[in-house]
Amino acid sequence: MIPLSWYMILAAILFSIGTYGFLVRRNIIIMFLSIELMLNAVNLNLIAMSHYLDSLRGHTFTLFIITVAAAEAAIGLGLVIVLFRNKKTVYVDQIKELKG
Amino acid sequence: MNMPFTMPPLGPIMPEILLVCVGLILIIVDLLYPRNRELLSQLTLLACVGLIALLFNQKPASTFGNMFIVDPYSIFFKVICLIGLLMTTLLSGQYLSIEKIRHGEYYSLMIFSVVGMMIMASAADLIVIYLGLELMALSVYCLVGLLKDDFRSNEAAVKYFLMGGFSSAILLFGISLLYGMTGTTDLAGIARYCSEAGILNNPALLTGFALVISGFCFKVGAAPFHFWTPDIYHGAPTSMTAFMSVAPKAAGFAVFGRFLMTGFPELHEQWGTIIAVIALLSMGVGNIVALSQTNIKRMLAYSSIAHAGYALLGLLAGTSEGYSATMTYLFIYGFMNMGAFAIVILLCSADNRRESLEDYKGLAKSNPMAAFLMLIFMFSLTGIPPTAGFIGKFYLLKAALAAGYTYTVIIAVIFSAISAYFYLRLVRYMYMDDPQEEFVAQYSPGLTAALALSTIGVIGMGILPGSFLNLAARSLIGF
Amino acid sequence: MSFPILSLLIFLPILGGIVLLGMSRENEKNVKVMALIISLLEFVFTLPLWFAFDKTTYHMQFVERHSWISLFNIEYYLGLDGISILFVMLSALVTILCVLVSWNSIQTKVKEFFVALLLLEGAMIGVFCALDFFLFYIFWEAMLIPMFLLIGVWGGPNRIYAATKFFLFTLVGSLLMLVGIITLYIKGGNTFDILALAEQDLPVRLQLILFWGFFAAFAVKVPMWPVHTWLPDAHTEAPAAGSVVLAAILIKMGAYGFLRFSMPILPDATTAMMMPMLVLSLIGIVYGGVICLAQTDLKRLIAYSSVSHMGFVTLGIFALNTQSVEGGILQMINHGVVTGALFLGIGMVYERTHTRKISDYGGLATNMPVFASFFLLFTLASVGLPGTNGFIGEFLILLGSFMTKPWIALVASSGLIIGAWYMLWLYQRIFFNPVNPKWNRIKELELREIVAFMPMVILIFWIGLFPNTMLDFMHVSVAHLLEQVTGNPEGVASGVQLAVTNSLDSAGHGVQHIQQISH
Amino acid sequence: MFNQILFLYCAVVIITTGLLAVRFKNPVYSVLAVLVLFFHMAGLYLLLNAEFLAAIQIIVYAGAILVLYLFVVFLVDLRQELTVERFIANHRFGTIASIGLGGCLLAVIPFFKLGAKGEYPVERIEQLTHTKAMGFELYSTYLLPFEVAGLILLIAVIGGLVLARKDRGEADNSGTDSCEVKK
Amino acid sequence: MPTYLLIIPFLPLFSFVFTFLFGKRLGVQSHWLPIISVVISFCCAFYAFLQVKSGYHINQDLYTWISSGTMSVSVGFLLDELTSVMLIVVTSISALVHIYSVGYMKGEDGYYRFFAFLSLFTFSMLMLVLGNNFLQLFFGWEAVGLSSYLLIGFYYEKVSAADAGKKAFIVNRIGDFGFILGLFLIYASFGTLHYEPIFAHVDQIANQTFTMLGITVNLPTAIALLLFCGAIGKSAQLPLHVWLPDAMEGPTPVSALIHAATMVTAGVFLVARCNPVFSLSMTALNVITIVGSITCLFAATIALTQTDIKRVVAYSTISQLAYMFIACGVGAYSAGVFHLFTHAYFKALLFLGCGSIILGMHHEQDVKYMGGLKKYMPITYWTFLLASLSISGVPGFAGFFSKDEILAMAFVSNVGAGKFAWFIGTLVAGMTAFYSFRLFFLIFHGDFRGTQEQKDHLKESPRVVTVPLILLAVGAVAAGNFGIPAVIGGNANWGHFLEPVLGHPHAHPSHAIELILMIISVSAGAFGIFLAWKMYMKNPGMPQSIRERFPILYKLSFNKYFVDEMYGFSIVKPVIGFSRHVILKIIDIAIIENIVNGLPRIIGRVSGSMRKVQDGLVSHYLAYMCGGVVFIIIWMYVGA
Repeated sequence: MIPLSWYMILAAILFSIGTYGFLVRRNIIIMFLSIELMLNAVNLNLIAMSHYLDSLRGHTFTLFIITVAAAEAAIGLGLVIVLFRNKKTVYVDQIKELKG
Repeated sequence: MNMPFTMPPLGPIMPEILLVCVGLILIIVDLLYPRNRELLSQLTLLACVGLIALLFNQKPASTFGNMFIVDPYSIFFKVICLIGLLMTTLLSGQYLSIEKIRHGEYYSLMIFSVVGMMIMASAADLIVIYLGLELMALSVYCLVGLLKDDFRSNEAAVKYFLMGGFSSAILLFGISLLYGMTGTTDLAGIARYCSEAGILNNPALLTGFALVISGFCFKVGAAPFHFWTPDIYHGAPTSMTAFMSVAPKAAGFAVFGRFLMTGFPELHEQWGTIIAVIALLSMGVGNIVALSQTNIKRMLAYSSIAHAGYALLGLLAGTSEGYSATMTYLFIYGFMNMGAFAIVILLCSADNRRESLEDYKGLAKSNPMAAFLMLIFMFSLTGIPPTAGFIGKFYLLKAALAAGYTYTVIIAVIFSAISAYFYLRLVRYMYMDDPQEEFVAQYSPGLTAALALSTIGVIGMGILPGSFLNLAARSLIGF
Repeated sequence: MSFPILSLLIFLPILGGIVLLGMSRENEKNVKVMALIISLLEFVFTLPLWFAFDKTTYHMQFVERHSWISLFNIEYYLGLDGISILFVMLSALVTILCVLVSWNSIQTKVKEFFVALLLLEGAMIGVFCALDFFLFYIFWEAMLIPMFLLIGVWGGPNRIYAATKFFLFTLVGSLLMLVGIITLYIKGGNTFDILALAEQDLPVRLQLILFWGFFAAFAVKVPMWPVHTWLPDAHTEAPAAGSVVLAAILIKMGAYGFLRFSMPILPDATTAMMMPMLVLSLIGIVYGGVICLAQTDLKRLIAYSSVSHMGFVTLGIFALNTQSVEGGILQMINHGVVTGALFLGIGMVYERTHTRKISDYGGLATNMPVFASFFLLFTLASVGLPGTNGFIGEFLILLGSFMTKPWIALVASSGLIIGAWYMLWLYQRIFFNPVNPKWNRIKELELREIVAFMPMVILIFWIGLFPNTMLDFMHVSVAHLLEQVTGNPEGVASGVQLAVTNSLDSAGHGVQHIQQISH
Repeated sequence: MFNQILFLYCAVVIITTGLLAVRFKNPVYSVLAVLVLFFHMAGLYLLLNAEFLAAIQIIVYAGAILVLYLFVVFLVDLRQELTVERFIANHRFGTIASIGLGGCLLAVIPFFKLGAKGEYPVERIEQLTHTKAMGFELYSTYLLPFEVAGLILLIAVIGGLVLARKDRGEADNSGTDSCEVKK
Repeated sequence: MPTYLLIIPFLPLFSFVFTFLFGKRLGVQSHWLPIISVVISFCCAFYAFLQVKSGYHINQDLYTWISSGTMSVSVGFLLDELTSVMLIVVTSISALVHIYSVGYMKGEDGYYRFFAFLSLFTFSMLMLVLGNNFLQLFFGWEAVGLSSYLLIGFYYEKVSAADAGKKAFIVNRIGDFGFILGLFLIYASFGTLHYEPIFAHVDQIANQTFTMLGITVNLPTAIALLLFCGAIGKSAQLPLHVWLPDAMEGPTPVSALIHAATMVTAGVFLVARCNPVFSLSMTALNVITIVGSITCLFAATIALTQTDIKRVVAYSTISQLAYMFIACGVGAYSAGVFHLFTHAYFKALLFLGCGSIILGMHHEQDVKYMGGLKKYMPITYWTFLLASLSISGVPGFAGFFSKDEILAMAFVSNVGAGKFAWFIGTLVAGMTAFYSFRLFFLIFHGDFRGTQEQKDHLKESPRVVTVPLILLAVGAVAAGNFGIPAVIGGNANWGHFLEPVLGHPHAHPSHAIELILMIISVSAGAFGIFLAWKMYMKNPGMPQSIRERFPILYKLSFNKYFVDEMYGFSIVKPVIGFSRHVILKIIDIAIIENIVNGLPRIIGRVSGSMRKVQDGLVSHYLAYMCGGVVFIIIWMYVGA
């Protein structure tokens, strides 16, 4: 039997990796990808807990999260395309006109 | 194993369903009558008014296995959101034609985001909260990026999206921890389990809690999660800025409040202080940075951060009085902020957006009415009687003081005095400087109506707030 | 329910202002006449107060009481007693003068000016009538808006700085007071009714905290040293009418606030804080006076002199005995009349010369003898010459404070010397000395301006010679107030422990007999 | 024992690919690394008796979303991508913050206590099959979230359309009835 | 209240109001109403005097002026012996000065204003004298100060005149500072400010003490000295004498009326009126005597060298007032008042004589440019001579009787400083004679030293000027007849008349002593006159040589002991400098304003730097947010 904490440690690490990628990468698409990592970490957490809690709540929640992730991806990538069309860039440090 | 499918009662959720329908109808109408734009906004207005009437007649109830609760509290927030929608719709006509934005999706996206907010307001389960939040957020991302040829709009949308995604992830991780610790995502269930199992001081639970409130703080734009506010308010289409400063914020407070109130009432000691810190930080950042702004939208953005801080004063009190104070404040804030943005839009023309503070110089001479109304809104935002802003602030201060947060209140009050400086600066520009260009604003009927509504709201609630306050206070009965 | 006279007084100017707002911008004359009519009407409506007021009771009169915001137990609660009635009348009177003095001097945005003035009047009267702390606060703050505009829009070259400074100073103070008000509400039985609050027995610690909270607002308004620096700027930059209102009414509200709120509601704190307040007042008196000697700007000098004079007022109020408090209240009226008149005069002369530098003047008495005479009278009243109103107030204050603590009167009396010094020096530099040839063709006062001065002249002599007509209003109310604060209707026990008084039964109560002494 | 080894394998792969994904210079590699990660994630779901979700993970996540990413990555200029810096100029604070956050999240795990047990023990799920159990739950208890999720997808569709489409509306608006402003 | 009593002050008041408001239209006719009203006042005053003489006293309130709590003060009139004497002095001299002014002020700008202010002064002085309480006294006290201010500054376009008026007011205020504190102390002690109950119960405070700031003083002493402060200011005694010489900037009739005969004697009146209080305190009496003596000598030494004729007379006034204080100080109040009475006439005469000369000399006041006026201005000459004889204490003239009584009383009094005062007084008597005759000789004898043009225009003043001179000369000669001491055959009527108010002196000199003292003082006077004759008639070079022999003494005297400069240097300059450089520049601007403006500046700077945090880069925002999350988590840990 695998202890729950293993899953949680893995989730936490993955979440941090996602955060790290999110915070340091320039490329917006990779940042999106990092969000997916974070969401996956959450999913793992939820499913693992669900498993140990004898409940399906986490499972269903995961399903919804995946749905939302899909929707987010669609819209987010749409925004990136609009941005790219306008500015020919996908780098986060090149979109800093709004500041101060 | 056969599980009979039973349809839950749909009565309580009827307003949301109807609104979704309106949103869909709008898309169809837009498709069928691409030229008739008035129709879209009129339908939206009609829907708003109808739904507000409907909401007022709703009885407290719950459905979907207590995931969706209709109570005066949620109705109140829904009304705020719908009023926000109503006002934004009134504002939008003129703005959309100036900025050449397509109407069809605009209105329906706004409507869907309001559906998300209404779901948030009623949600009693973290899953529903999350989904409502995402429904709202995704619509708003699109709306912010609606000016596709405007790089600022793109930038704002992308930034908003990135930060929103991050905050959602944080929120979700928090939810997962709470779920794991309690075995449920139902707020009432969480509260029950926490006190039964005595895990209130468990660091893991607290971490989950901290992550969740971080997510909510992001939604309401409180420091240190406020960074999106200025940039997004600045870049977004002005009508959307107006909308965002009112409706999503109110919805954010709705879930924030419910989360604290229903989910963790017994943890008040811990979250009281942290929210006090967040509130003060928000007021500090908002008011102080607003001092050096030169763009009105950015200035109002920082002001909205500060106002989020004020509104948090009610939450930190943790009393039903505090919540009703926050609600009152948000309601009033909706009117005054909408009014201010209406003026911003009023001054906007195709060749010049007039978003710089300098553009307001001498407004009293060139457009006395606009200047006078802006004056009222600015004083209301400052919290000077007899405007409604004062009543709202008073209520918040009172609630926080009654809960014993004297020092927090004193600091808040000092920040409030600082805020007067930049609101006054606008008044100074308008009244005490000479105009730089001859410009006569055009009042479209929608904008006029929006201005009238917000002025009546600001003055009316400032002078005769009695029955309105009672309404807000009554919304908390049963909590 | 009798006729709601106080509501009428509050809302007549406000509605009048709204009516004015609707008037056509083109016809300025109509606007002015309308404003004058409204202000005159307002004054006429205050007259019944004078006659109908019952001087034998300290109870509030002309009371109107309606529930307003039931959630917080806030009421629309108005009423007057002997302390406030005179201020209501003074406000109405001063507004008329402000309209008159602004007749020609306001050139731009005329309509808006009078609207602001009338709104200000309504709020000022509201402040003096309110018996609900919340209502009071509403009026108190609402006043800021028109005043801010009056200074900022129609003021002098540095008006924006001055207006902002005024606004922020006052706002900081007021907000701290607001915290105090709410705390009081919470701890004092969930009511804003100040009469009920005065009945409460609050713990001393709380009283002290609240006292300083209220102090923040009231002291700024008075203004007491060291939070006075907004006043010179505001006065200097404000248009004539603005200065007049500021001097005559606005800064009285601080002292009124002490009387109406701090003292009856926080009696223990008041007695405990008596010495610090007296010392601050003394500093204000001397400091304000001495600094006047260094002023080169006409309005700034008068503004600093207000600091000094208001120091007398707060001194009187916090010396806490009958004479000093009555003197303090009377001195508020006096200062309103006199400094108001001085600012009126300065406004008139500024309209002609467009300079506020004292050294630009000289010898005006030659070409403007009438004006010089009026101004001399105001100067003398300001100096406190017996026979003018200024003397009565200062005398009572000093007498009262002498009874409380002799050395305080000793220090305060030095203010009389300094006052004479800077005022007469000022007068000399403006009206005496060789005629500055620049002003050879300066115009003498016109009838409108003389009319504007007349009420002030009448009041100066009236109060100076028959102060009892004013003091009679106060006796009972002040006695009640002192009883609330010190438990003794005559205030704190005399600091001068001399036991002669008891043996003099006939002492001085008007010797009404002719003595036939034969030797 | 087998499970544990499987878990450890998956965990190692997940962490490695995760790290690689955020470190790869070439976005295509990153996407591919994430693809591998998602597959192993699905493996973990299987370990946790969530077959349905494992399938979804592969179909939706790996199959749909990642492909979408790949498309977009290809849309933007790849050649330039390979020559520029991967990280933002000042990434130290980001690193510290993320490590801090990770540290916080890891630090609390020892305190973690499982909450109230639910009514779906593993046996019951196995008996029902995971898909069926999920189906029952989705259409009864989680009906509302389910509907809302549907709405979110609708938004995604509308939003994607609105954003991605070359705006015809602009031409429209600049046309005949552009001005609603009442003069 | 009898009507005549009301008429006495209020008719001049009416005349003031009317003349002030309508005088401009009346033009050169505006003197009629003031003159008529003051003459009527004089008649009423005389009637009042007769009434009092027949034993009729009045102490009646007109109305309650101020009442507050237990304090109540009325406006009311007290008519007794002292008042009636003062009424006579004030109204008679005022009437004469009014008439005189018609000639003197002819053709001046502000003619009507002058008369209006004279009337105002008369009213004020009468209110001062008539009041039955201290506050009304104070009212009159300040009101005369005001009139004095207005009249000194009559030529307001002259900086020196405007300065002098202001100086007079302010210096008086310094005295009033003590006065009003005295009033407070009286109220605190007696609970009233009315004379009658106070003087009736005055003995009750005899042994009480008063403590302020840790200093305990005998109560009567405190009251008396505080009141005396006021008297010092008003009567121009050391150290507050500086305003009176400057006050000579005013028109000469004003100097005669206000700064010689009436207003400046108010201080003496005050002390006399409050004699029951003063008599309770030996300390106070000693202080008064010493102040009087020093002032007496001080002013006389200055008068020796002045060349401005009005200034000589002014210093002589100070010196003579000091005599009156010496009298009061030694408890001989009636002698003081007697001297007040006689002095009023001869000093007014001197001043009006000066005025006549100035008129003749076309506003030349420096004695250096006069000389030999005798033949041009005979009436002025004779009246001036009479006045000089009177002030020099030549037997038979008014000044002789009053001054000698003072000296005698001082000699025998039980007040410690009495002998000292006598010595000084006698010395000064000689000096008085000297400077009076120095002036007299320089003006009227010798050769004319002015310009030819002045000489051509020299002529006697018109009748409207000379008639008052003659009338005053009668007074200057005969006023002494009311108080001829018993030793030379009189019956000391004066003292008896005033006894009900001023009481009886503690000690009476024996006739022998009185006679000896008289001889001493007369010979001092005679020596003074002789010296003046010797120096200025016989041997005109002598002053110069003396001057050269004692240059320091001369400089001290000529420059009035540099008191003005000293005050300027030690008080006025430092206060204004302190105000400008410390209070305004340092405290107000550098400290308070800097804090007030600095806070916003700091906030603005903070705002600017906080603004930089929002640098536009999302990754940074996210990092901050992440940091925020960590912060909240840690906060929650710590909280738990």
